[in-house]
Amino acid sequence: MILLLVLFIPLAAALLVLSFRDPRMVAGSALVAGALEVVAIGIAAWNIHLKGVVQAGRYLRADGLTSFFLINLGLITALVLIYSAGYMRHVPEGRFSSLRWFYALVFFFLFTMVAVYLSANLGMMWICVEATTLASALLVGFYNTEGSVEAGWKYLVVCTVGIAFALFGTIVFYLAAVKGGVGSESALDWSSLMNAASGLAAKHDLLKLAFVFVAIGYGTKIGFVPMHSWLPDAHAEAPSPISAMLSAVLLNCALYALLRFDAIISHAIGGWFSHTLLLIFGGFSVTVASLLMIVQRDLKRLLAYSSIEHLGIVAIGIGVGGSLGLFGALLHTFNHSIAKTLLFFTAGNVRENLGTLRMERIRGMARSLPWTGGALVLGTLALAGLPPFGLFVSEFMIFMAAFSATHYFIAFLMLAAISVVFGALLYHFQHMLTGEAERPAARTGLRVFEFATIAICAACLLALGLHIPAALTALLRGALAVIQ
Amino acid sequence: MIQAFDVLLTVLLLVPAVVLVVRRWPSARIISSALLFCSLATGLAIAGIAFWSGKHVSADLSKWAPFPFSLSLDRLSAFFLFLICLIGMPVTLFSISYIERHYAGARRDWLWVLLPLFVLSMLLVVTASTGFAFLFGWELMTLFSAALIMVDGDSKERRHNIFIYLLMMHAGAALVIGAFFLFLPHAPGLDFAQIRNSVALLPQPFRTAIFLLAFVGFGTKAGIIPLHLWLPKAHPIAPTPVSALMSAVMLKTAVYGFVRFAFDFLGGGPAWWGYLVLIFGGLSGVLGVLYAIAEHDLKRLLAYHSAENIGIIYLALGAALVFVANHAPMWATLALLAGLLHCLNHAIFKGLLFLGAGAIADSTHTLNLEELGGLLKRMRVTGTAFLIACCSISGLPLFNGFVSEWLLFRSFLAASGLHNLTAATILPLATGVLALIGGLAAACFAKVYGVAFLGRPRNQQAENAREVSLPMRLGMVLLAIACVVIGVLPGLLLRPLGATVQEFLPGATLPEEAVSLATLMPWIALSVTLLVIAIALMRRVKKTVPTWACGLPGLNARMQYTSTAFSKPLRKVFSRVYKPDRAVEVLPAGQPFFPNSISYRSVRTTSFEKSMYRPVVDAVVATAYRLRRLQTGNMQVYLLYIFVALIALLMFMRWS
Amino acid sequence: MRMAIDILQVLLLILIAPLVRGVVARLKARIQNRRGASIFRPYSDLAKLFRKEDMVPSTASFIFRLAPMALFAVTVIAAAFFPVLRGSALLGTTGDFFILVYLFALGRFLLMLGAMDGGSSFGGMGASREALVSTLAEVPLLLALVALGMVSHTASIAKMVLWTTGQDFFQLSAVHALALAAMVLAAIAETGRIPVDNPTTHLELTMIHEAMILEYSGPSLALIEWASAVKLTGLMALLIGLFFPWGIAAAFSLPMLILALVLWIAKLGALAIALALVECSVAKLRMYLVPDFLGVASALAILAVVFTALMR
Amino acid sequence: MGLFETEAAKALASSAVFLFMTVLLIAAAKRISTCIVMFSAQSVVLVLQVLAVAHMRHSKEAYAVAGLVLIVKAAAIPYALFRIVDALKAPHDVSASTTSSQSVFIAAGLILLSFFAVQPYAGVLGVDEAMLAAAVALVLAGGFLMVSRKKALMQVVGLLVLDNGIFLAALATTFGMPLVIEIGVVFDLLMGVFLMGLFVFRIRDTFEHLDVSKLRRLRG
Repeated sequence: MILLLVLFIPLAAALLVLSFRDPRMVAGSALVAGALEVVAIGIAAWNIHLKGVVQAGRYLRADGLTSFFLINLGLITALVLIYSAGYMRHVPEGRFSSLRWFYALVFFFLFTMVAVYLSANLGMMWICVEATTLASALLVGFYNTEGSVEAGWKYLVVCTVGIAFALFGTIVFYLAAVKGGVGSESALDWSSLMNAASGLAAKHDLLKLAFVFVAIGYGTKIGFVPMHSWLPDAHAEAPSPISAMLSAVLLNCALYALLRFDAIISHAIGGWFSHTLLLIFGGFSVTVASLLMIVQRDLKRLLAYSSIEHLGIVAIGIGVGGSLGLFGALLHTFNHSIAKTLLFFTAGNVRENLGTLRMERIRGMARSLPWTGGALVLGTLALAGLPPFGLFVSEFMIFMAAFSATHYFIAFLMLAAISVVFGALLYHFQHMLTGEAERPAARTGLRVFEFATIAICAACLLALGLHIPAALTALLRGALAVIQ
Repeated sequence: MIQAFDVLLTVLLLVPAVVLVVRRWPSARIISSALLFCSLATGLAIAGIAFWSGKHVSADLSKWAPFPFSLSLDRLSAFFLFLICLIGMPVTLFSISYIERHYAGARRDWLWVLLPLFVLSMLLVVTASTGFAFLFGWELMTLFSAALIMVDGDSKERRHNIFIYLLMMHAGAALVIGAFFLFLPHAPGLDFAQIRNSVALLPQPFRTAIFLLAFVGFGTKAGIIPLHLWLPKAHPIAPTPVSALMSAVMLKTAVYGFVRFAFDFLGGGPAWWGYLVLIFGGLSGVLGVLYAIAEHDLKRLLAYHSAENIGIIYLALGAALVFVANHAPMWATLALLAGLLHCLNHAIFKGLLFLGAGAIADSTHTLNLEELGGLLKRMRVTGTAFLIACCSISGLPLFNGFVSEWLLFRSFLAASGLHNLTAATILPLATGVLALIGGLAAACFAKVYGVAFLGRPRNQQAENAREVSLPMRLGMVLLAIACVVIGVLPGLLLRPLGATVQEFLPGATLPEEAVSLATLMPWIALSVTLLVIAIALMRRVKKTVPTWACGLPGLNARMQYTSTAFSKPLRKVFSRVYKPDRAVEVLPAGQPFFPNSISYRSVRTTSFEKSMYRPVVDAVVATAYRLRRLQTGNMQVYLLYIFVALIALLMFMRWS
Repeated sequence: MRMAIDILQVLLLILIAPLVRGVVARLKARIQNRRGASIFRPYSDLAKLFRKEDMVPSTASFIFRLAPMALFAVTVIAAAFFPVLRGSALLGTTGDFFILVYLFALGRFLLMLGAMDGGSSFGGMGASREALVSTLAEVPLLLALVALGMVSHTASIAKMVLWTTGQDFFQLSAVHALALAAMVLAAIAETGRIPVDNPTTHLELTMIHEAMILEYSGPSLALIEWASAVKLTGLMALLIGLFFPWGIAAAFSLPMLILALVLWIAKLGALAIALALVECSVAKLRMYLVPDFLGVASALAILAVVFTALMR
Repeated sequence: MGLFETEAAKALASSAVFLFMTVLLIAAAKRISTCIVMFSAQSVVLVLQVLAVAHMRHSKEAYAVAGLVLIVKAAAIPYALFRIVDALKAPHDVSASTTSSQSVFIAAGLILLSFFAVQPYAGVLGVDEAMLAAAVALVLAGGFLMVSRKKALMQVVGLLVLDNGIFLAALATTFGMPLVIEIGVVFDLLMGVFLMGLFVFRIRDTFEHLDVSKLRRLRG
């Protein structure tokens, strides 16, 4: 029941906001709906915590893993909605790009992502992941400028093609399951597959084939190199709150899908194959992204590449395996999503106050925009994986896992990449913060919405760096229990 | 005592809060500095007790942290904690008035916020007893020091220097992280105890890898040449108390880390480790002092001397490693004793020198030696303290620098007793290197003191220089006293230091020779003083006359020997090292007689930045640009990438 | 009683030092067919200077007057390291040659400062040249001593002397020859004699030590002169002790002590003659040839060390 | 198994040929409209195959799927595409980066390749090799179209062909996925085509051309 609520509140909200014309009504109703959704997610998570698994019909199921990702989603969405209330004031008036359409699409987007998390059926999950692309494509192209249209088009086509392979992979998977003696009705149902996993060992070549396609497919959406090409464009051209959503939730969403498959494969034929694949992708992503960060010129593109790098780290965390590795990986997704939200919001402020995101034209922010600049510094330090911020802890865990599992090459590659990333971030941000500002900022202060959201993010990062609350640990343990 | 320890930590955390909260009060900074001073005093007391009594203190904060996070004081940590607090207190005193006089508003507040945090981070590093705690403190130390540098101001050059500093520190930290984690496959966790217990299982390649990582990683922080690149860039641009802390204390945390790894964790290794450390120690010792001699900016000169002294310390550590490899723990003890003691000594006199530089800048607004002169008559206390520091860093007897260098000399000489021919040849020869370093250092500081404090003032500001305020003088005097006390009564430290070494080096014993100096030094000091006093009493009254100018009148300051001139002979002799690029410019050009102006310029062209670092950085950036071209912007190419990736994976699947 | 003898040794060194200078000067004069001054001339010079008043440049600080006193004091302490009559010295038994060398360094350092305190260009010039020479001279001196220390397995000067006494002259290894050569060269540089420096010149192009003390007059000058004389004699004593100690009083008895004294004075005289001969037959080196001169010394010293290690 | 079943099976096996033909024709085509027609023809063939399967296995779901595909892929989408082509009032050529003869050869090569690719599996899975090959061939051909045709609409067509391939793969190997999934997939496809159409218009409005290879503002 609660799951239905969680699932359909966004849909209802989408339709609701479409029915309004007055921007204040739109924003207000959006905030209310967001609040409701968060509450619903909270209740759902609590139920899951009590019951372990919550089922609704054949196609909706929520377990520990779901609740972890759901909470992440809820948190970020709430922040995004609050921020947007302040940020989305002057929007273009066009087909599908007006304020109400913005919120409507955001809620559709939210709906599809919730659906991904709740769908018990792998086929269903694929449909929802594809749907997320469709729902967000219009948001990417929201501003209708050359850049955004181009980015939206690329995003749409590249991801659809990539995801198509995931469908093929799912089919092969289904085939393997059917051949493996699972009833064709439940042959795509995740938990029954988990139970039958050990029986599928015989079909290992099919499973491998399936995983290759799935990895390519969902990997495209996660932004693994070399399928990442859509990601910088989309992140850079979307409105800042949407960039935050893309980077902080959408990637996790695809990652979630991949995790589900990885879990089954690992149970069926042992983790070696899938984890090696993840390590390969992770290694590529970390290396290429870190190097490309050096030569970026646009702030949001830089952040986009850093997302690629961090998802690569997560992939490595999953790849090296072990409960510590997985724990670290999940924690890292959480930390990363918060840090990225913070930074994309900050980027939003930068664009608003300086009218540009070209980094060579941003100077002297420390003086002209002290608060935004401060937020930028915090976010950068966090992204670079320095204490006392959360990402230091999760990276530390992943390193521990990697070394304990004697994956020395990948570990040292990661160390090197992290140093390069630090150099790149330091180089760009130092130049943006110091020096003489070209033009005076529109506003030096922060609006209450902006300040609130950014402050929350910063507080979370700091807190997570100093101490992992028991609740989060329990949540993560629950998630691990599901996939291990 | 444990409570005291917790109190210390909390107070240090408290100070910034106080500053931030009550910074509107006029008395806020007094309160915060007082708090800082008291907490440091507590730390000194705790460390002192733990160091002399050998009583271990530990505080487990794991319940607050995401990882096992505990601090503990064994004798080694206690020694370094003692060092931090010993330097920290005078520096705090100095800062009270220095910061007041030189900074205002937000900057001043920031300094008072960051200073305690910086101290706290260093304190974490030396007391940490888990890998996480250590690395936590290690990274914070870099961050806070960099922040403190940034507070001082902003310019293109400063930006560049800070960038290099942070980048190198981070790279070094990455190596240290690697060194820690390489223990993991064999150790259950990164608790120091666990590491120690697991080391027995560690295969040799791992030991070597860990050692090399630790050597380079900590070496970057310690600033051994050629990893010193950041040192002369970061130290001069920091606020003086901060440069004092960085050069005097922060570098030592790196030495601490290296000692922990090389001796406490790994328990020494093959002899070539020792020779490696020895070679790089000698290299940075000699090159450091040679570069220093060519410098005329006081702070940069001092920065190069940090590289030199770190070189001496690494000579000692290298010798110790060689001794351990040759199963001579007693002599290893002697060498380690020298190394550790030199850490403390260098901390004291280098801190004093930087504070002195601060005092000079405070009253003359310049650090360029060529513009100073005759300061001793105008700043007697500062001058005297600075003189003591100069004698100490030149390793002259009666001052602390000599004690550690003497110990090192003796351990080198002792190597002649080893059976291994290589060790018995190389270590005694190292005395030559150490002697050269000592001689050059003496020459350099004769130059510094002679040009800055003696003779005539070279410009108006030096002419009007006045003695600095009481707290600043107090800070310097405390350190000067420390120099003399250790120099005259080394016995105070030798035995507890011996015990310290025994704690982590199996079979270590303190050779009796080490103590002979302790018995002799007081007598020498006493008799020298008595003699000087006696002669002074016999002296006739003095008569003040103008300086002899070969009978001609009008001898002025421009006729004095400049710093450049003083160092010229040495620069000429060692021109191989400097590869100087000289240019003499005569104006008006063309006619050799009666020129209006003759300007002479000579710059050192050898630089590791050009020959070592540039190529690497360029290579990385070039790769980045090459990769950038793959992101063509053509979507069809992107699709192609996906198909290629798919096919590649399918092949991988087939053939795996 | 033994204490008394040790103190006597120190006094002997300090008091005889000016005489050695006088003797060398006289010998040089004779070799150059001059009559030369009385060998006791240095004493009267010192007396005269001590009676004069102390002229201090107006720019100078207290360093200017402190330096000579400290220099003299340090040199006197250093003199307590050299065994003369018997195989022990006041400080030379517990104290080792590292302390000795660095005591000299301390004195020199202070003198350099004193020189620069005058505020004239001569002082700086002298100090800078002195810095060069002394830096380069310290290395061979120390290495040579290290080599001997390695042979005799001790660092204490007195013990080294005793060890050598125990050896048969013809049994002494090549190490001693090499070390001797190195030490002689280094000692020449240390004491500022020809061919490194010329104590009698006042030509600014060539002078090193003299340039440093150009500002000094009266008692200060006297102290400096006396100190350098003591240093010269002390180093001679060191050479004697380390390389030709035979005859030094092994047991503690009056006749042996007297014999030792006589022999020592004879050896000292021999060294003085050798020094005079060298100074008359060699031309002073250009300053930038001094590094080569000392480079040779260092090479010899390094060889000495290596041989010692090899021949254990 | 009854008479009709065998007939159906034969039909199923032989029908692959028609698919290969459509592929080659699409490759050869110079005008977008031809490609669209070919695509709908292809979809019709798929429908027939589904019907055959449905007949063989007597499954109601399969009939439903057939109907769905017929409506959406064979009718709705081509119709929509035609509307777009007309509405765009842009030149109708596919503006290929390869000449049509080259394209045909490449397509043929891809078909051969797909035969080689499926050989090891066909036996194991006990499915008809030709059909599986056809599926893979469609996927590859779709990819080929998307990479080699510069017109935005051709990207859509390529995607559709690729999707047909995947659909066929499902059909060939597992006689179709559960109905719900098929519905969802087809719905996604419909939405996707709709959005792409939307973007095609936006591209036309913002860039005054439809050449995706010229959309290169965002790079690096």
